[in-house]
Amino acid sequence: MSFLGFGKREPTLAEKMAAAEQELEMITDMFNRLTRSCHNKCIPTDYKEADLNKGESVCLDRCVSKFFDVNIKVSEAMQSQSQAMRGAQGSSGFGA
Amino acid sequence: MSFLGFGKREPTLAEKMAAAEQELEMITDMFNRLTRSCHNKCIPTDYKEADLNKGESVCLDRCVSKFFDVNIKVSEAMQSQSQAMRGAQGSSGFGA
Amino acid sequence: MSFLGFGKREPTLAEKMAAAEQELEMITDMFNRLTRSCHNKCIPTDYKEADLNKGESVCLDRCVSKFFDVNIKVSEAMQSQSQAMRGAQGSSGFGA
Amino acid sequence: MDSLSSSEQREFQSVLEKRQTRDMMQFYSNLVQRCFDDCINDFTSKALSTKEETCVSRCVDKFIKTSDRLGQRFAEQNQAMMQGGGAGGAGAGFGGR
Amino acid sequence: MDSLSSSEQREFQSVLEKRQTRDMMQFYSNLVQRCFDDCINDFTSKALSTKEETCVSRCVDKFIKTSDRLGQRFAEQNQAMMQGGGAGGAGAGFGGR
Amino acid sequence: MDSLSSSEQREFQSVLEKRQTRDMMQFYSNLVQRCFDDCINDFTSKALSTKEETCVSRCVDKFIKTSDRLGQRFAEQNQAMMQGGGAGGAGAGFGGR
Repeated sequence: MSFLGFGKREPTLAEKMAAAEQELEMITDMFNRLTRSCHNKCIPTDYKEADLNKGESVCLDRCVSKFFDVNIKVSEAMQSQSQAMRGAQGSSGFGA
Repeated sequence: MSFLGFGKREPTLAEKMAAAEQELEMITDMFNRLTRSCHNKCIPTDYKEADLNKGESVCLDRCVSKFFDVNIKVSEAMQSQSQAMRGAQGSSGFGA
Repeated sequence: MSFLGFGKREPTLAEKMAAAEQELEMITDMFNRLTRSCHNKCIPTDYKEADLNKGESVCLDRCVSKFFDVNIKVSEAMQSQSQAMRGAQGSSGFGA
Repeated sequence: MDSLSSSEQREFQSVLEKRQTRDMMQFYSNLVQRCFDDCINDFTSKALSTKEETCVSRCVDKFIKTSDRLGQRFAEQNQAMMQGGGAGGAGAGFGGR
Repeated sequence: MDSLSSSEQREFQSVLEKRQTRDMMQFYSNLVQRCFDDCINDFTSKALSTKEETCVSRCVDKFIKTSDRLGQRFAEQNQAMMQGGGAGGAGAGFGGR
Repeated sequence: MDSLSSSEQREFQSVLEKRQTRDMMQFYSNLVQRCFDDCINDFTSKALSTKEETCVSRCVDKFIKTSDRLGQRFAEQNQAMMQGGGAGGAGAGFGGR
């Protein structure tokens, strides 16, 4: 990034793209974690067959549903604690 | 990165370096995963001695060999499915 | 980054910030690993209560202390081997 | 994202493509590690046995089918959350503007 | 860090803020995964049972308290190492110039 | 990589050096975590016992030797794949142009 004042446009784009990229990274990370967890819980490691059987399929579907439910519950719990945490962190930031 | 058209040179370098860096990151990641897996499979956790004994050494060598074999088999399996996956993903990309 | 010679200022800042950011990344990573390890060793997974009891609290404190002790021991061991490793790696770097 | 100029869209598209490549590489590496860890436990030889080859082949197929199914359900759940006007997608409660 | 100009400090502050956001997101994801892995093991239904909801609620509280306590002890230990003139902080023996 | 100018080579060298530093830091962190997880399981005191110190010392030596041996075999296998004209190195089937 340049400090020589090429205009307002670059920071705006950088901010927009950084936010969108961070959102995408969060969702990708969440999907990867969900995949690891649900694979561990629903798929046996002996691999007797190459296809998903009915029990594994239903387990995977319910696993995703419950993962989202836990996501919501955690989100709600952190929302209620969020102000306190940010307040605590704010005072330890680097000064100007 | 600059949008003001400093010339073809910068994008070319960026593309070359991005590809090389991504290749390097893939290989590093693969080596780290191999290390974790083979350490888990070949090295007991009681650490009776500081050196690798004969059995551990041979196990590690064979572990690397088999890891590469699995790598090839996965590579071949994904090559055959790769067109279908890219087709499915292509239609959900962001529009121009 | 620009190749057109906008001055010494940009590389200097980039180097400073890269070093500081890398230091911060190392500390964050170390804290995350410590959290995972100490959580695994000190907190049972049945969650009979929402608060930390006395035993869990003391375990966590000692866990942090021992994690730092291991950190120091590893640091010392690597210092003594560091020259040999860098020498071995140096000869395999990309040529000019 | 509708207020981006054409050059901005081009750069964002490039970021997305890099990310898709990176995600495919990570999927590939996860697949290799998962199937190696689950199928390979015998080191009395340095080549894969027939039993190991069969296991890896099934593991690869099953992992891809598992990931596809999870991806579909994940997208459905994400969409339902966004439409429901609740906390938003999996990460929308946190993050950018 | 004291030799930075005001524009350099502004950019470094921006890097720090991005990092703090990323760290909070990672904390959040770690928390979700930890409580899901520990509390959810029954897939005979697609909604959380009361027992699972209680477990997740306690898990969240305990995880946050655990992380707070570890953070405090970590900071104390880091500080003690820096003041002791030894190997420096957790990472000070490596990195930087 | 042979078609890079001298300034391009300098920048690529800088990227490589950052990466090597990052890789050494990651190796170090992996080593700390591995030896901590395997050797430290008793929290009735806050200082390391002699038994724990011995275990960590051996663990560090063994981890480094293990990583060296794996690195050598990994390089040999990578090289053999490239020379064999097959799928290429561990990642050459994916990525790049």
